Amino acid sequence: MNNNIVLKLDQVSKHYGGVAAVDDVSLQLHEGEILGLIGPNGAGKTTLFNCIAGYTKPSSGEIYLGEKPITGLKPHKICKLGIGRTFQIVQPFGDLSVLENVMIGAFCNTNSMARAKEISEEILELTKLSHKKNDHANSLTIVDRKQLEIARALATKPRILLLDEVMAGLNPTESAQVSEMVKGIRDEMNISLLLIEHVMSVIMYLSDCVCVLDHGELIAQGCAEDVTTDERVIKSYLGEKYASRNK
Amino acid sequence: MKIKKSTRIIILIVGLLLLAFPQIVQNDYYIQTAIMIAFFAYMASCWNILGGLAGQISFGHSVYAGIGAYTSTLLFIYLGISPWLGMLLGGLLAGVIAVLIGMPTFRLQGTYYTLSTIAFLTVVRILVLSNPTILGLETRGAQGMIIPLVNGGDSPANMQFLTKTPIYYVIIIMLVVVAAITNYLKNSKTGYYFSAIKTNQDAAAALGVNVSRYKLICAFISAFLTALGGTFYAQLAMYVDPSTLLGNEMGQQFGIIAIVGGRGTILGPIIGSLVLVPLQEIGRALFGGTVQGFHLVLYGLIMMIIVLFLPDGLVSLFKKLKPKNIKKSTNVNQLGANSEQ
Amino acid sequence: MLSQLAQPLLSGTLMGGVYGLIALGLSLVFGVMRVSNFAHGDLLMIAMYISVALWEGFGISPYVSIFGVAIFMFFVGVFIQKAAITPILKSEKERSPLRLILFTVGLSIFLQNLVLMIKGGAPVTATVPLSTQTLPVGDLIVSIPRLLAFVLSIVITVILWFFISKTDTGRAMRAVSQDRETSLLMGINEYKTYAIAFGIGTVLLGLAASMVSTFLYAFPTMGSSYTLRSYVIVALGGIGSIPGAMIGGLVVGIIESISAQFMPASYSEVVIFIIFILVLVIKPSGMFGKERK
Amino acid sequence: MPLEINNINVYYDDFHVLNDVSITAEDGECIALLGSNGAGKTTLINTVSGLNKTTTGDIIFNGKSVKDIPAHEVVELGIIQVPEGRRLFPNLSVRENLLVGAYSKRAREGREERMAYVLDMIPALKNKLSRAAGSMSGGEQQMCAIGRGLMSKPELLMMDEPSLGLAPKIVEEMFEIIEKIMKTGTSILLVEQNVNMSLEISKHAYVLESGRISLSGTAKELESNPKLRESYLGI
Repeated sequence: MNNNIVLKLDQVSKHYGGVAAVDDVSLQLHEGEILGLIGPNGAGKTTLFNCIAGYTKPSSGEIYLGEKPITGLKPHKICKLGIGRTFQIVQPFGDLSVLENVMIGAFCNTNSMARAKEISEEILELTKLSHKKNDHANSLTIVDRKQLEIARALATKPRILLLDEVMAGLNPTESAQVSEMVKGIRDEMNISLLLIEHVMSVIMYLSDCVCVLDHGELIAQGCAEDVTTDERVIKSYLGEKYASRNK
Repeated sequence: MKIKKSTRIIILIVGLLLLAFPQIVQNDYYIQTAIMIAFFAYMASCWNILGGLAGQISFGHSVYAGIGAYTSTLLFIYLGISPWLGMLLGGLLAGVIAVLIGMPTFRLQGTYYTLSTIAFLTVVRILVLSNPTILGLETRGAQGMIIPLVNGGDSPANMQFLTKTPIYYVIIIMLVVVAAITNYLKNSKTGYYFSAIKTNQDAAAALGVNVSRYKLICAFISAFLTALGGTFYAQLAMYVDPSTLLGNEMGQQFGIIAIVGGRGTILGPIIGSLVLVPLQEIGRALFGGTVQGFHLVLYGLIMMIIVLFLPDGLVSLFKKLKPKNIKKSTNVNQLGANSEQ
Repeated sequence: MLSQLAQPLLSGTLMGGVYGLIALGLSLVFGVMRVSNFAHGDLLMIAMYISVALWEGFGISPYVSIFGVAIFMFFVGVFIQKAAITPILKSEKERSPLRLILFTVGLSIFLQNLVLMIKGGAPVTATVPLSTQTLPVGDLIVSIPRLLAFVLSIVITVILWFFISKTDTGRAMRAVSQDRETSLLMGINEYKTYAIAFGIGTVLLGLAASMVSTFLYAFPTMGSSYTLRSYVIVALGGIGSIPGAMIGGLVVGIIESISAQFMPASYSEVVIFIIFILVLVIKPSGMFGKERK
Repeated sequence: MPLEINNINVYYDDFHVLNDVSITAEDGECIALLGSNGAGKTTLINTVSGLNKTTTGDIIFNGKSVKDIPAHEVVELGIIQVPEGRRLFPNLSVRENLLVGAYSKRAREGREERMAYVLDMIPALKNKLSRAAGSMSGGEQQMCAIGRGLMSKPELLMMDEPSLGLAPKIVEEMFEIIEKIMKTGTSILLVEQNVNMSLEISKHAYVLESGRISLSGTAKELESNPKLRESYLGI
């Protein structure tokens, strides 16, 4: 990790009606960093992802990719600029094979079938899906689907990858397997990652830095150990009294 | 994409049979029936590019057939432009109109999109039906236009033929071309993008797919090809009128044939046409033209049954057989490998 | 000028009330189940043919057969729901409108051409003694069967509104339309509610058909324009809203009637299409109502 | 023993959500079901409610197996769920939401008296009966959701994250109501993130981790068990 900021959120808010789903959030992602985004259900994590990836326009604030403001751009534009994302509920393109699914991502940078195939095969090698490349995407197991979803996003050659709960639905062995893969992605491809995760052990293992959202607000930020002992964080997770009693 | 040897041989045999067909049967009635089957297979294939590959369901697609037929016919009557050229111009016009109408309506999904296709067809039909002229050119409203004969109808340069056989070859070539285009699309970036859009537009956009742009590209291709079919139909009948080419019936049939056969596949529309179009002939044979609507009653019924029980169309019957074959062949390979050891 | 517009305004209002009633059934089905019914107008057409056949064959006036037709249509609706729509809904994990669109388009084509095959394409109507009666009101002429149809439409709408807002079944229908999973948790039988909603939708068509069959012509292909009109009205008034459907119906009826002063009568569908596009531009939320849940 | 869950396994497609889970609840007591997000708590109560199906084991309520009963009929047995995120019918008024709560046959008769009783339990709803449920604050909505659940004359009330997104003061108010409900003899299955409050009012507690019961015991035992905090925060 070095000090180049690749993604910067500047006082981003998103209101639905009168309710703030994301409230004045500022954060920075450095080159090569894995930044964990945690918080109780309904804290606004996915909404924040949607703001970054262009699926919803922030009510206020600016988002910068490097120096370039990208607030309010369309999702496909943002992808082309180098931000990949996965969705909470994975949905492979069922008409197509695993390889073809990944090729859709690869077409982001090339029009050539052969080149797209080449890129995709490399990515599948990296994500350990090579042996399943000709399988029907709908026939995959859940863990393979999750890896396919990541592989697809990687094929767009992102500088930043947003992972939305990739471990949800995986057993501990599978989730360890995917964690290794995510680490590998950062180390080998030099991609910065922002990940939403519920499984704490994964966050602890993977992230260099953690941000905690509660009620749309950024309530804590720092290294994993610091954040989990932060009183406000414990409060938001476990309730008021527990925090004070176990000080 | 590599085509397997066995597939190539089948294609070759089917191709030769298709070429030889008029020589073998030498019967105008059968050739005419074959022309109609090929025509509807062609139109359903055009529909399939938008409805099957990209998942945008239109039941007003005949509007583009009408635009193609009227354009080539008007160009022929007023400027003497051969329908061979006119059909391309009609196709371009239809494509442009499809893009213009697609811009607002593609924002709709599902019900209201399909509704908008039916509504647009209805509006164009009414405008043509109730106006004797369009842009100052005489179109004769409901009466329709008879395409004037050149040299007594023997003028291949003007897409006029005395016998059925050349017409048969024209539509077979068109069908082969649209099947090839579908095959190309299915194996190209564009086709992959269509498939992604069909499954999940949000996920597609996350991978850099410009969803609205590719929908419009798809609409353009589909409308362009449909319009060529419209000109063909006009030259076949030597007559253009709003109630056939711009009728609801046509608009529905293209979709039904593709859906019954199997959406999103190359063979689906062809199988659908082979099964459904002969029903028209059976109806004619049974009732001698005194009863209207017979074949469409069956079309509607078959479509309901297919949607209920075989949502991927008749083609899926063949596909269900396939995995077994694959398993068998791997078994054979394993055996072979073992014996080599 | 004003007096010139008074007559079309009046006729448009009368017709608009009936449009509202017809759209109401669709709104209910679309609102509760998110089911697209492209055969809506065709079911209206079927009911009109039955009314006319009862008058011509047995001399039973549509005003007498109305309840019989309505009850028959209820069973038609429940049958379609149970035989086709419920199995399709149950077979899909993620509900997408696609198969229902295709199924009901198939149904629409089937019904249209069945009637065409049996009765031919010529328009039919039930010319009862009341059909030609008029009532002069000042300078204006009020057609009595149209007035009756309007009044009944309003009365039925009020009754339906009462049913939906005050009864347990009505509340259950609204609950299902807002959150079907939670409705289950409250003990509401989802598919039974759907069947009732679809049944009521077709009952409304039966009632409307009986009333209009004395002054409108029925013909096999009339359905699609009523389907389109109903969807436009639903988009205008808000999916599932009862007063919305009635107001939307009146708006469309009046626009159609007034524009008929400046255009050939055959242009009515062009007018609906223009309203469709306008609604799309002005009130897109009406058409982007979530179909997936 | 009113509720007995024996070795149930639940899958979403090929994802094994619940792995051999067993839980028992006594009459009129509160069971706390703890665990971090995604551990399978909601799946568990949805399975009892009949929304998910278990492939093995059984769920016995008052001596009767409920595992094959469709969701809308489970309510008739006296099992009701107050779902996560309130899930009120937003366009229905508070009164109508309460009436829908009493839709089941077991609760339909005498529901006006029942409503008076519920309003007594949750006085905060009294002057909001005609408000559209969707227009109320989160706290008010939660009260309404509990009221809606009570309308069905529950013998077992399952609450999924009732404190989620609520201000501390309202959370306390709500827990007071839960205690009141318990005193009437209704058993409660409480799914919570608010560990402390839940342990305070419940007798027994279970901790779910990745679909398995990782800890169980009396509330007292668990309260002092450091492993509990670990399973939440991963430290």
